[in-house]
Amino acid sequence: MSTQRPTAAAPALETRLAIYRTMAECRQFEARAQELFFEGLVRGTTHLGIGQEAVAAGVAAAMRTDDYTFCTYRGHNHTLARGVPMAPIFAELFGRGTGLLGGKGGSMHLTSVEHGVMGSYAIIGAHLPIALGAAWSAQYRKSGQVALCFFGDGTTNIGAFHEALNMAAVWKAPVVFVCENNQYMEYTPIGSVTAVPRPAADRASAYGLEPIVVDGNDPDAVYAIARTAIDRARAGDGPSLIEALTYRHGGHSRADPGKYRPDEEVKAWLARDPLPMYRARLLAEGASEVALAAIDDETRGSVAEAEQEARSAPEPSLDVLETQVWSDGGSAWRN
Amino acid sequence: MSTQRPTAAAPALETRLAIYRTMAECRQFEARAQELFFEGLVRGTTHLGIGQEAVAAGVAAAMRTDDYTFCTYRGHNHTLARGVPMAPIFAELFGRGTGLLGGKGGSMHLTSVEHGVMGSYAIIGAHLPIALGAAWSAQYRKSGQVALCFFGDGTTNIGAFHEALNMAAVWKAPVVFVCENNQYMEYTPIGSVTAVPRPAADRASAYGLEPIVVDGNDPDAVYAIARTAIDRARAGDGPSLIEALTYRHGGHSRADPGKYRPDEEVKAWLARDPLPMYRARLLAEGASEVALAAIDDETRGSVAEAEQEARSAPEPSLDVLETQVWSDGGSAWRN
Amino acid sequence: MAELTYRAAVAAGIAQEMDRDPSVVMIGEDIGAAGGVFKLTEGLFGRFGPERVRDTPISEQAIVGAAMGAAMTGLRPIAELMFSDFFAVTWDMVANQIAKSRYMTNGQVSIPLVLRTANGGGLRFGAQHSQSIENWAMAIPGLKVVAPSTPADVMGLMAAAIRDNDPVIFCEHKALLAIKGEVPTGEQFIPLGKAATVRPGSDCTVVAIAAMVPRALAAAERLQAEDGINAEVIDLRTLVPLDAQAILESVARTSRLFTVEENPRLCGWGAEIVSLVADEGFYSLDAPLVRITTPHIPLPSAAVLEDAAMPSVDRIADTIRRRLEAAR
Amino acid sequence: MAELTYRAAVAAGIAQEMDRDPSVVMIGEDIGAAGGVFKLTEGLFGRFGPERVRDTPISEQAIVGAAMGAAMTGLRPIAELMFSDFFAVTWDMVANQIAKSRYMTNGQVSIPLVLRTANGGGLRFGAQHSQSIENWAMAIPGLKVVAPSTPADVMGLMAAAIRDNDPVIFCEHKALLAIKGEVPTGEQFIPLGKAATVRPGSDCTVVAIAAMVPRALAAAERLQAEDGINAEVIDLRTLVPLDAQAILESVARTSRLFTVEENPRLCGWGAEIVSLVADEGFYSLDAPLVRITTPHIPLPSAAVLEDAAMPSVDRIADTIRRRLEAAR
Ligand SMILES: Cc1ncc(C[n+]2csc(CCOP(=O)(O)OP(=O)(O)O)c2C)c(N)n1
Ligand SMILES: Cc1ncc(C[n+]2csc(CCOP(=O)(O)OP(=O)(O)O)c2C)c(N)n1
Ligand SMILES: [Mg+2]
Ligand SMILES: [Mg+2]
Repeated sequence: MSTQRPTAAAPALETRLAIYRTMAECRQFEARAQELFFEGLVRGTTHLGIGQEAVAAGVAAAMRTDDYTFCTYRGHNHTLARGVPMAPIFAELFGRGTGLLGGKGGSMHLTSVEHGVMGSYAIIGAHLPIALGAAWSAQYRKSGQVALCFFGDGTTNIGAFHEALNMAAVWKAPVVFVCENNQYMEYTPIGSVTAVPRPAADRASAYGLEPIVVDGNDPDAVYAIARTAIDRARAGDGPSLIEALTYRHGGHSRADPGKYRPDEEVKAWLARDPLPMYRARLLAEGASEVALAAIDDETRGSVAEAEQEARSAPEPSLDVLETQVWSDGGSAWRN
Repeated sequence: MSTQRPTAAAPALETRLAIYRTMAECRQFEARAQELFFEGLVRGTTHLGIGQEAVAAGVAAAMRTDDYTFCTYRGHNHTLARGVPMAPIFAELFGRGTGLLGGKGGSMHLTSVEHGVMGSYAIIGAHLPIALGAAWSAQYRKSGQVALCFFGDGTTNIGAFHEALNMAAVWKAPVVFVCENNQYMEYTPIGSVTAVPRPAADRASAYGLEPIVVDGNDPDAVYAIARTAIDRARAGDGPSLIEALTYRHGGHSRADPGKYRPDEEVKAWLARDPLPMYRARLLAEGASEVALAAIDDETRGSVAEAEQEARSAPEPSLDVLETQVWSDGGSAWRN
Repeated sequence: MAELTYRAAVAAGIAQEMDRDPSVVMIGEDIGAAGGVFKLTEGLFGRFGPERVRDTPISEQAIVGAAMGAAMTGLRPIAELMFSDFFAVTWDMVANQIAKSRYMTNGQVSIPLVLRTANGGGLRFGAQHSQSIENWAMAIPGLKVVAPSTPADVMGLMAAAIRDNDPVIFCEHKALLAIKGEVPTGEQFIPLGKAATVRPGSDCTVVAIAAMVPRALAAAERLQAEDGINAEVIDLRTLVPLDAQAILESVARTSRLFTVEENPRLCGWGAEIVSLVADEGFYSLDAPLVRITTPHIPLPSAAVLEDAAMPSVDRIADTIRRRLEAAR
Repeated sequence: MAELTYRAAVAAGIAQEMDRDPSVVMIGEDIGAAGGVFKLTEGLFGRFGPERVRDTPISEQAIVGAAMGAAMTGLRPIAELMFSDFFAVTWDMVANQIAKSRYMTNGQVSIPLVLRTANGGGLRFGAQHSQSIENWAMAIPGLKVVAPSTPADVMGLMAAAIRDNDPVIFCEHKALLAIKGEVPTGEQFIPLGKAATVRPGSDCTVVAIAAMVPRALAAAERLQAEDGINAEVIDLRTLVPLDAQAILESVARTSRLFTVEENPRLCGWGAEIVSLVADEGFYSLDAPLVRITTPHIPLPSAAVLEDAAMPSVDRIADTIRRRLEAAR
């Protein structure tokens, strides 16, 4: 893999432990969510990012608290990484009234404005222009905020990608586009539908940008690359396009077993599972087993607790059905 | 201008005279259309390609008679270049019943399927995927046809451009995309809204294609480049993206005087007017003044005759108003 | 007769036509070896090969645009839009190019294509994956619109849509994919533009399509059993062409009209039917014309909310009962 | 009082709000130094500068998407779609993202933006540059829809649209740009959702918007003069929110309803109005409800054809006369 090796030193141990905690939270939350989908408690659909946690965690650690996150239907990791509590996320997946979106949005639309999570978008490509718009707003308001926009490899072939990248570059908007190249658009290998080998990086020059490829299973590398791009954006030097190479361990969504993928490919990527890899590296580079085990245990506790809280939450009241279409809280379209 | 100098020898004199004739026809037809717009005879809108004739003429000369042309609202040149007679085009601009489209389409939608002109498209970007579809059809039918798709510099920033280029490259479709970079999207200089200096060529690598820039005011150069690209497409080697540098002498449309352009820029390009340049070159390289003057005169005659024919044509009958929505010739949506 | 699921009827209908006509080809996302995310094209890739069943990138404008270009030049493409909500991404191709090009060129161009799509709610997928977009298409001159409710109709109408020389939007309802129904043996073909009176009745006319048909039928049975109300239920099957005569003829007998729509309230296809009857059938009416619709809101994802939003058997029956009583 | 053109009222309305609130910004193609292709933003670039009046590439998805992102994060953007037909290119942003995000996030996100556009026919621009798309927007929950017919309404409703905390589709009618009208002095503001009864009458109610308002008025004058028919003409001004009471109240008096629509026939806003009245106003009706529309065809470009397609003063007057007679 010819990825950019971050030249910067590894982040401070504290940061790395925070990253590890985020990754553990993402992994455990999603593993449980999948079980609950098969139990029928999670309704509709879910798209898990198991295997891709290092991207969400590494980038989030490089963000300022008032920066914006725009992500996709595969957005549990990015939402959790910004500190959104688990219970309302579970509740949303269960379709409960205490859900993060009151049960109106579901798994694909997680949003927590108070945490800077400006939405999870479920129609491919749409959020790239929207993230650019938030960046434009920050630029106009001189707030110093940066918008982070996550999307998949398959998304690089849709028109909105092209329009957003060009306009962001022309406007020097403070937005960082992060392509999580997990090698597949749903069931189709990305290479079979894309004219270039690196769906994002090989397009960067079309927008006057540097090609950036990073090992998306290495959170330190992701952190370093993200830091550079975010600093650059905040300094007024315009957007970046990062391609992070990674892999989803499971299927695309719901009950998809992901059988369209060659066994050896899956095996090779599982051997590069970011969670144990990072844990081992941290141990080797000064973290204590006690500290890491504590994170693992605390996370297990939080996930279990959040699940219980969500399980015991009520169904949404039918009173909310017709609220929040308009800013007056209602949905009246006539007198 | 760092354009590709065609290595091939200049085309045969016969071909060059045909190209010159096409250019003369385009120029004279459009010059008259503009006058008639100001007289109020041409209704709605027109978008003239005066100054850009060498692209349409050079490419058309390199096409097989059963190849497809897809062009834009600025499509008079491309339509004429395929041999569509002038009278029905004038009649269409005048909104007459004998118009090429029976008065239903107008200047922006010139189409003559029998001449391979599969349409002029007026919403930016739409025809790139459509041309790709015709190429896919030719590929599937093994007909050996190639689709030629003309569009402007401004069109390179819309999503459909990106989608069409990628899919064409992946499918190795026999389509040649020709960007006529006339330096402006309507009233806005293309450089001010585009992240790269060459709006088409600098994007070619994003689709695994070679960057190709050609002097769009030199019909021989255009012919040579087009020939190579068309042969390549016909041979099954996939699409090309050609950027032809050129300039429209007048405004964007209708009565636009084009005042947003610096005087020296206009002057410099007028000095490179493809018509007199090519005429001079042909004279220098073996054509006779008599032959060229005959072309000029014959063209004047054809334009005048076509105008008269169109002028004396009747308004469309109201009987056609509700025909040709469906393939049964009618428009019934109910019983 | 064979029993088929609605899902299997989609692939069977396509296969019948691909067998018949080599100019029928398919493109879409994950439709090939994977058989589609809803398994609606399963088996077609194996049977007809990658040249006729082609996977695409996520490029809805290119998919639909390419289908148009191919249709203009001798093929009969079928393009799949994975969810009907994604029509919005390629609406220019559909509403401005495909629908208008024949007219704009005075008939020079024919565009025989089918845009198939998984339409409708009920699966808790939320507002961007649950819409019913038949009315979007119906509002655009130049598009035919099909929305079948049974496996037999899926097969027969699919054949008609593919053989039609005009563009057809073919809405396959997600919530019906698993239902089963009898399909006659042999070649299937049901002409576009013929409604089916799926329950004859005399007290009121109930017009529905797709997933609202079984609900309207269940409501009618309940009204018969509980209230002695004898409702006629018409499954339009296609919105364009519209079997206006079937509706007018029925209302002439029943004097009362209800439409049952899944789309949000405003400017739905029900408004078109009501308006038609309020003009041409006015003098046979003896009560208000009533549309039963989803409220004018995006569809929520939580089960209880989604169920409350869409017209349910309860709501259909209650509305009809209440409105007939009020009009007495 | 000052006399303004409809065209000048657009820029004046925007300028009033940009003066008032620095969070109001504009983006669009050629809107800056060039002042827009219809000269609708003339003077704004000079007055408010390139940071507040920004030219964009031809990237409607990015334009509208960026407006949404900015609206979610503290600005009040106004985005121009040069022709309303181009809404189709960015319909996902409008119908799926902008309209639904507030609801899907249970109110976390506010999207105070205005999408301005040159709408409607009559300029011989052909099928792809002449559409009236108010009904496209009306069909989508979460969008407000404004379609003014006078310079004063343009200014007042522009102010209301910009100050509104929800997304507003603001349709500026191409065929009205040159008309002149009195605009009161001082700050303009007309609340959304209030229809104007532009001609009181007692024999029938005629509902119109935008360019159909002057035609309906002219038809009403002719009917009065030639037939003694006293038609009431209502200019809805906004379709969402809809002043349903104004319509119902009028029909309660006149017992007869005509709608005059520029869009193609099926699923237009007129169908919504007719359906509303056919339900809630049924018992005050004594004649069929009649929609006067463009036929269900794309708009042709030739002058005689375009004029024949769109509802003309002649056709409006003739239809009303004929239908009132038939109902006698
Ligand atoms: C416009 C649009 N087309 C198709 C889909 C269906 N779809 C959902 S996810 C997906 C694959 C996306 O692939 P990628 O961008 O690589 O993201 P990943 O799922 O791998 O994270 C597709 C095709 C969609 N949501 N939106
Ligand atoms: C989707 C869309 N957006 C905007 C327009 C309006 N428009 C017509 S021509 C044009 C400029 C096109 O520039 P370019 O592609 O360079 O072609 P040129 O006119 O220079 O030939 C624009 C913006 C349109 N027709 N379609
Ligand atoms: Mg992927
Ligand atoms: Mg140009």
